[in-house]
Amino acid sequence: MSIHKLVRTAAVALCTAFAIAPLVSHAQNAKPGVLVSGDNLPTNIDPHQIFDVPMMLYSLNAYDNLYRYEGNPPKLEPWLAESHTVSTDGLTWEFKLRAGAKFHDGSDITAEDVVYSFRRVLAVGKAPSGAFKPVLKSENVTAPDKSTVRFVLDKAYAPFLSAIPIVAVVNPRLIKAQEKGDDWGQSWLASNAAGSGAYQLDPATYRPLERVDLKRFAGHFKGWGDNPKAPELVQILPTRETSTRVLGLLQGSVDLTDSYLPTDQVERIQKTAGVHIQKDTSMRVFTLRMNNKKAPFDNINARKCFAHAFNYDGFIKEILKGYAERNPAPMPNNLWGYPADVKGYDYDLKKAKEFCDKAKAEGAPIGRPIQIHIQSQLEQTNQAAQLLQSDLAQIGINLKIVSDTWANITTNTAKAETSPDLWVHWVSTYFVDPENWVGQMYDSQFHGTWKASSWYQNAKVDELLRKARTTVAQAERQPLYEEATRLIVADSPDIWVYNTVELRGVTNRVKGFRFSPVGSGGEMRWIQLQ
Amino acid sequence: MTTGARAGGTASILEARDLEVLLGGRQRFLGTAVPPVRAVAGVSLTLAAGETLGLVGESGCGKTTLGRVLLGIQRESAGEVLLDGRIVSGMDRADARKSRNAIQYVHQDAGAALDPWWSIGGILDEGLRVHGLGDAVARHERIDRMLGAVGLDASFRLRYVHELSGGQLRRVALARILLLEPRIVILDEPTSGLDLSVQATVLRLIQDLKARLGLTYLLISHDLSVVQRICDRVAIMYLGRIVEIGPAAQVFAAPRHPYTRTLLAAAPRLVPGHEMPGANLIIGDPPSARHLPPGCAFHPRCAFGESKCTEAVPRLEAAGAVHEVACRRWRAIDVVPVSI
Amino acid sequence: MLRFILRRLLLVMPSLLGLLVLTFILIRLVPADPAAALAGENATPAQIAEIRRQYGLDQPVHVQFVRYLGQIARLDFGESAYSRRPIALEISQRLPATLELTICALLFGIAVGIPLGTIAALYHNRWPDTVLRIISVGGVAIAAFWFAIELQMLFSMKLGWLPLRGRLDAGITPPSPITGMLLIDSLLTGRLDVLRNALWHLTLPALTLSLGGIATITRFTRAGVLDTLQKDFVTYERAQGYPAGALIWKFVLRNSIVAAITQIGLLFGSLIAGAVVVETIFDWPGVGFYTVQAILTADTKVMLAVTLLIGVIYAVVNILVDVVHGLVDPRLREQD
Amino acid sequence: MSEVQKANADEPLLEVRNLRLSVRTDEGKAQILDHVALTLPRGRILGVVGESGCGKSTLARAILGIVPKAATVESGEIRLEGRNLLALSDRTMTREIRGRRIGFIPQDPYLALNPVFKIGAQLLPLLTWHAPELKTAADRRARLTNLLRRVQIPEPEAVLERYPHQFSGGQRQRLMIAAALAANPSLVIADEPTTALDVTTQKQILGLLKELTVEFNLSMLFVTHDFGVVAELCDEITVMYAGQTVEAGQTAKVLTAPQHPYTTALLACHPDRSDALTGIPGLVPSPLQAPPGCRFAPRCGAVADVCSRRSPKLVGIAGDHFVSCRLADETRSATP
Amino acid sequence: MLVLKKFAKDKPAVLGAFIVLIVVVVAIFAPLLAPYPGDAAASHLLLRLKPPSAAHPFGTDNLGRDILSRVILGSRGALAIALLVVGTAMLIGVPLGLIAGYSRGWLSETNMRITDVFLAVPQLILALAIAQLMGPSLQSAMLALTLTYWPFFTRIVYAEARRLSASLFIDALQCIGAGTTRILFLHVLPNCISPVIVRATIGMGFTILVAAVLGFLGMGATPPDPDWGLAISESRQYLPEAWWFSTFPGLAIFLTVLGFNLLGDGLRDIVDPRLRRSR
Repeated sequence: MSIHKLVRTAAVALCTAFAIAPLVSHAQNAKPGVLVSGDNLPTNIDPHQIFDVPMMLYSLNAYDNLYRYEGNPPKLEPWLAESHTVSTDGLTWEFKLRAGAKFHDGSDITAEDVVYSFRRVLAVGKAPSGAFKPVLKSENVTAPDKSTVRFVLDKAYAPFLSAIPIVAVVNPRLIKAQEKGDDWGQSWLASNAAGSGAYQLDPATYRPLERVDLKRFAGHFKGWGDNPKAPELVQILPTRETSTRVLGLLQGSVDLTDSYLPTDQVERIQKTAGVHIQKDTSMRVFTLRMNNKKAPFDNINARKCFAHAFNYDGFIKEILKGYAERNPAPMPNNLWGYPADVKGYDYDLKKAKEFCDKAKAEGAPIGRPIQIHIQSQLEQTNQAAQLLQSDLAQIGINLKIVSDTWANITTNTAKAETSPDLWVHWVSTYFVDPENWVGQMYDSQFHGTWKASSWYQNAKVDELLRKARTTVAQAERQPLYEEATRLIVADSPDIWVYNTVELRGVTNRVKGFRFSPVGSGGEMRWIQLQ
Repeated sequence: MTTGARAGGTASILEARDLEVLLGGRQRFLGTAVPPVRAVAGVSLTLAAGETLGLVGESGCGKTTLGRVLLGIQRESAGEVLLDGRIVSGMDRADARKSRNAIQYVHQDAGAALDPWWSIGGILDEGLRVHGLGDAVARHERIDRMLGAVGLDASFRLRYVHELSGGQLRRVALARILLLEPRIVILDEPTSGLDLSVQATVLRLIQDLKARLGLTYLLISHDLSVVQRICDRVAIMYLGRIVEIGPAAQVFAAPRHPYTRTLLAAAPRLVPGHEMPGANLIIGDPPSARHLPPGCAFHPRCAFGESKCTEAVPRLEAAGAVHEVACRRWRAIDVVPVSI
Repeated sequence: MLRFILRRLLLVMPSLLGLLVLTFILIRLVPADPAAALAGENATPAQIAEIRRQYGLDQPVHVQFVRYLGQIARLDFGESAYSRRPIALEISQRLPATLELTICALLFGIAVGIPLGTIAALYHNRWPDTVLRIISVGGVAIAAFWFAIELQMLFSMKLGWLPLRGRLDAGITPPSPITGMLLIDSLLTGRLDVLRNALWHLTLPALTLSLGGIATITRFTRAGVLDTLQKDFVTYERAQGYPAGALIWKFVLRNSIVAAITQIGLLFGSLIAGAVVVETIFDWPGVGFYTVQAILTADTKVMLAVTLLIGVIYAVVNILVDVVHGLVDPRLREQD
Repeated sequence: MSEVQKANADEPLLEVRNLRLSVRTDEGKAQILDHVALTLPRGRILGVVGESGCGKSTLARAILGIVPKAATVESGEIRLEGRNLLALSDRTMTREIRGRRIGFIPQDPYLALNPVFKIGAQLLPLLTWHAPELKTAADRRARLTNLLRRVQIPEPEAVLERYPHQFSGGQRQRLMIAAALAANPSLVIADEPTTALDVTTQKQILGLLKELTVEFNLSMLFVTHDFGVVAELCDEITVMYAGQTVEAGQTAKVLTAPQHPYTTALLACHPDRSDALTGIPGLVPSPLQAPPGCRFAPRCGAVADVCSRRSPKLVGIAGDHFVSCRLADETRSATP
Repeated sequence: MLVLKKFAKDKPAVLGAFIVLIVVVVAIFAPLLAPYPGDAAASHLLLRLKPPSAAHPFGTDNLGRDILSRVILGSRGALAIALLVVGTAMLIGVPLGLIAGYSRGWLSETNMRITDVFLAVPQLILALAIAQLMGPSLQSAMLALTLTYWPFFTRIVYAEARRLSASLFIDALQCIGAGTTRILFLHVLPNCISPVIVRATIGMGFTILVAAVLGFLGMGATPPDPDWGLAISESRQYLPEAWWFSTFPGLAIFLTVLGFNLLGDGLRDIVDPRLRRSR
């Protein structure tokens, strides 16, 4: 049989098959008026259910708050509210609403709507309610008149005002129409919007964790006079892999990366024309948590040993290429309440060895394999763990790295026994108050939450923190936090590494980018597209 | 029940009474029901000690099934099997087989009936082990002797199935069975697939062994030449029934049943230029056992068939001293002597 | 035929139920507490307990299972614990993307694999066969995730010819979904720009995904053709003067494919599994990507739904394979 | 009849001379055919007889030009109607000889029909290729249905739409016969066409073949191992042993008075002939290590020294009876 | 022997055997062969992401470790996982298959339905789910792979045992009265061992591959194990600059799996019963 003919036929078939793949050249696709952001999205888009960095980015654009943080270091600025008053006992807070603000559906924003929003947060009872639940009852949020919202706290709570921006004001008329039973419209709002923000969601294009399209809301109360070149459409298209995200930026298909760019990618961006790095000091402390209730970390010398075994400079200089600031305490060094005199621990394996020997002498089981849990999706947690591991190996400590997920870890930190020996994470800014850091991390009343997962217990610290929480004046609170921080650092419950310098890749057509540690600069209304 | 045709006067050692076998048949889930096939329908026969009974028929006539029922590996649906006058039927497979150790069976395809992973020595030894016969030394000796008896030698012990020729495999298969000292051997197409020259030696061996070991054979075959050559009696099967049974010489010389006549006429014989009478006796293809015609199963192909043939299944009736035939018209059909 | 399909469907049910039990047991054992995750970062233990109660997570496992079965009977898979959207909706939005990817990969695999396998068989034991065998074995041996990364590195990062991720460029608005498969929708709506862009995005993922398929199909076609070539009817057809072309590409291939169809069916299942990796790497918004997210976040309902979905796809594909078998091989058709 | 044809009327239709064929195997070269010769006069049926492995089927395939890839025809001539088939390309064989001049009836009708094609789809293309005189599909259909009717297949029109498995063995063999005759060949090669059939069916098929040879003015090469069938059907016989022709002549003569010791011994093994059932001692030699000289010598009762030294030639004794044995040589030389 | 001769003629299979041999030798002597055996766990921040050079033929990774050494050291883990997983899966799957294949009725049916359930879920997804359930680690990955791989053996052995139990030689054994245990273990088992060996060989490669995928998705090996899949996962951040970081571990996976698959493929041809039976 004619083999050649067969081969020819097959070759033709092959070529046809390959021809399906169109090898056309890649066109740049920067569209006028469209801003494409590579930031991450929250798992759903109900701002009263989720409260994390991706949600901040979304809700800052789609919703408004009474007050809002602007600038760096962040300052609390009136937003939907014009002003507020607080009673001297710190229990009664009244906010005066600005006139003329409207929701996307054109209805006016009233004090009743704000009351509904706060009550909804409390009723839903999820992450955003955390700051309010201990001090605020639903019925104590009221609207004495159309433009006044009154809160009566159960007890004095100084960080109350700092926490106000957590709550997005939602449109009750839209939500109530979609309620299922007593779910407060949670299912509906999880993939829809009922806000008043500068940008309006197009629900048809929404895909959880994949895509959000936001159209400019011309009727926003702030008006657009200050920024005529604001993007008409903001698309948020998260990309899982950093290198992919950066490449998108380099190719022009993405205008902004997220703000947690690994330093290895920074050089790449800097080398490329048409894009640049936006570099901002943030308030985000990289922390290795130790489980103070589990041996050997119930022993202070063991903890100190570990604190001395981490190569802070090496990590910051070599791995982060210097794009971070050493932060030897749990508080970000650019926040009030940070004790300027605190020195922290340095990398010194000799000292580490000494402390280690001391701990051993006191009976701490230093020799047992110790597990450090990292977040599998976050490479830096892995690098830090590996670095610590290789240094500890030199002083005879066996550290095992366990790849884990956020969901797992935060479940396991509910109990001391199941909390990991060590784990790695950042403590980000949710509200700009020391309470966000030392308060929730080291007050023993928060044991069982992931933030307090070092299970640290010091009666003196508890007392200082509780006092600071109920004192209203910042001037009085500052020394309390400084003192508490000093005590905490002396006990070395955790290993604090650095305060983040956030690095975001930006195309040159993006101007006027405003960074704030809260939301990591996700507020798009300030951006001018060239 | 018929008396069962016996070879003159000799004691019967194996007897089948009204055996019936239904094969397959099941109600498939949501599917059409598959009716069972009547592979053997009311067969009675006896096997006299020391005789060779040939069981002849075309493929699918039920002759192999009948053999396996007699062996006890296939359970009968009805009827009885008697070994030495004792009823050995109606039990489950394992017991039936155990009670009929005196019967052994040689498969048609000897090569496929031997485990390819085992050496010939191992295969032969295994039968003895299963039956717990003798210690290692004794077994070894017996195997060597048996290999000699079937015309092989001790060197075959170490060889494997794939190294042996078709004729040698038949010998090994026979050796394996004979080691178990059966009295009755069922030979299923013992020479099918063998070349003429090999077939001759195997047939010779079969005859020799019978004489030497005092065996009784049930020989299943479709090859009339072979059956005529080595069988004492012959039973002709058609679609699950025995249609004619009698001494080989009589059946071959003066077949009574139209089917027997057809068969004999159709078989090619080594007579140059010989034209058999009665080629015109055959009509159509053999029907399947799934769709049995009513009455005499052969009537649609029978040149002598008439409408009455469809009314009842004819029973075996005596057509001579030890010759029986199941045809209601056998007397009417002109007996044409078939010359060979 | 209809009856045949119906019977196969019913026979599949026990397996699917077993699958449900298996996955449900497995997932119930996951230590991560969905309630804690749902409650969010600042939740107190009391809040978590409340959520647990609210979602029925405090009930005994068998009660939860029975309740879940009831829901599934109504095709209600519940809400994803995270996105709070109906899982059925989420899956229905993602399934077309996965199907588009896997079907393209499968078609590509068939288009390449069958000719290659036939050639290998025709050149049995000669160099083209040897080379094709090494290539086809190599196709199975390549880690898809690695190959994808290397492809990305070469074609997207270095050469910039092909896009790195996703189904469409940012800024291109897809036509509103009809089938959900961009290639088809764009054709139906006449959006050639979308078609081009979608094809261009599909190239790397489909190529990566088809790799194992090409190898498998090549291998089984080769085996099938070799087997068929030894059949008596091929000798007969040659002896009766069937021209070589018709003989191989019509008469032999049709028989050989009977054997390959089962493999193609199985392959479809493994392609869907492979899509998990490929979709993760290429940010392909399909079911595989969704599955990984669900696993990483311990979203149990989604995991159950996805596992069930894949089980159903498996079953359907198997039934389809039987049907196609029947169409190709008339002997099987009548066994019903 | 044209002049040329008339002139050739006495010439045998098929003549094979000195055919040598070997096959490459893993263990070396196997000489499957060694100096095979045969002659088939027009209008006659020639039986090629021998035990398994004697090369009779290979001979049939060599004539059709469909030997396996590993086989090489080393020398010889195959003349069909004056053309040397060995000199023709495969393409020419396909276009002009196989199916057109030579029809083929295979051994096992169960396996020789392609199971996945309808009878019509398998057989009608044969007429498209090999009966160009039939211009339309209707003509071809008519020819085929007529043939089917002739071979006694009921409802020939409906048969074309049925699949092979829907026929009984005898009917299938009738189909094969019809296919072999479809393009009006002059030669039909039948390779053990009745081995797989029951005796009653065999009888019918043999009868049919005999009738058709006369009716269609055919010559037939009938390969078989069954002397009984040869006795019944064939006019001439050629006996083969271990790849060599050992004896040839008119059937009656050869069967009644065989001249070669092998033929004699083999016939003596037939249960119809032999009382002693002696068999032939020894085994057929392996084609890998064929004994020198006469291949039957190691098993021959009349062996002499010369047998293992010299290959005997096929010589004619008494008219058209040919034998390849030293004894025949001696007889001839003894009677000058 | 004919079989060996056949094998020697099969060039791809010989190539496969050669690769497997090399991988096994490398795995056994890994600490001796690796230029920097300490780089299994150590990190050298000053040597981060250096391209291939004389000192580091495969370059260095994100923590300055020698990739060649880690590729060599990684062979141990890969082989160990594969051996353990395939071995255990065989121990579970083969007896189940034998029982299901030879017995009839509910025992066989239940057995095969359970097997079908396991087979109906893609291995990778089930393994991911199990790995998540157990907490991501090498141990859970191995357990997950074993739990998902045994049905393959059950299926094969089942099919073979079914085929064999219908075969003449088993029938012949029943005819001479051999017991079920004898038939099952002395006749059925040896006769279905060839496809099992083939499957096990290919399974070795397949397991290495799936283990790498699990490592890549963060559900398998944990840092600082010199795991190939993990290395590729870690490398993604540094692409395309540090191309060597992903390329060499990937090649190691590819070659190893290729070796096992070629070997298995070659064995498949050899143990093909049609070939074995032909004389």
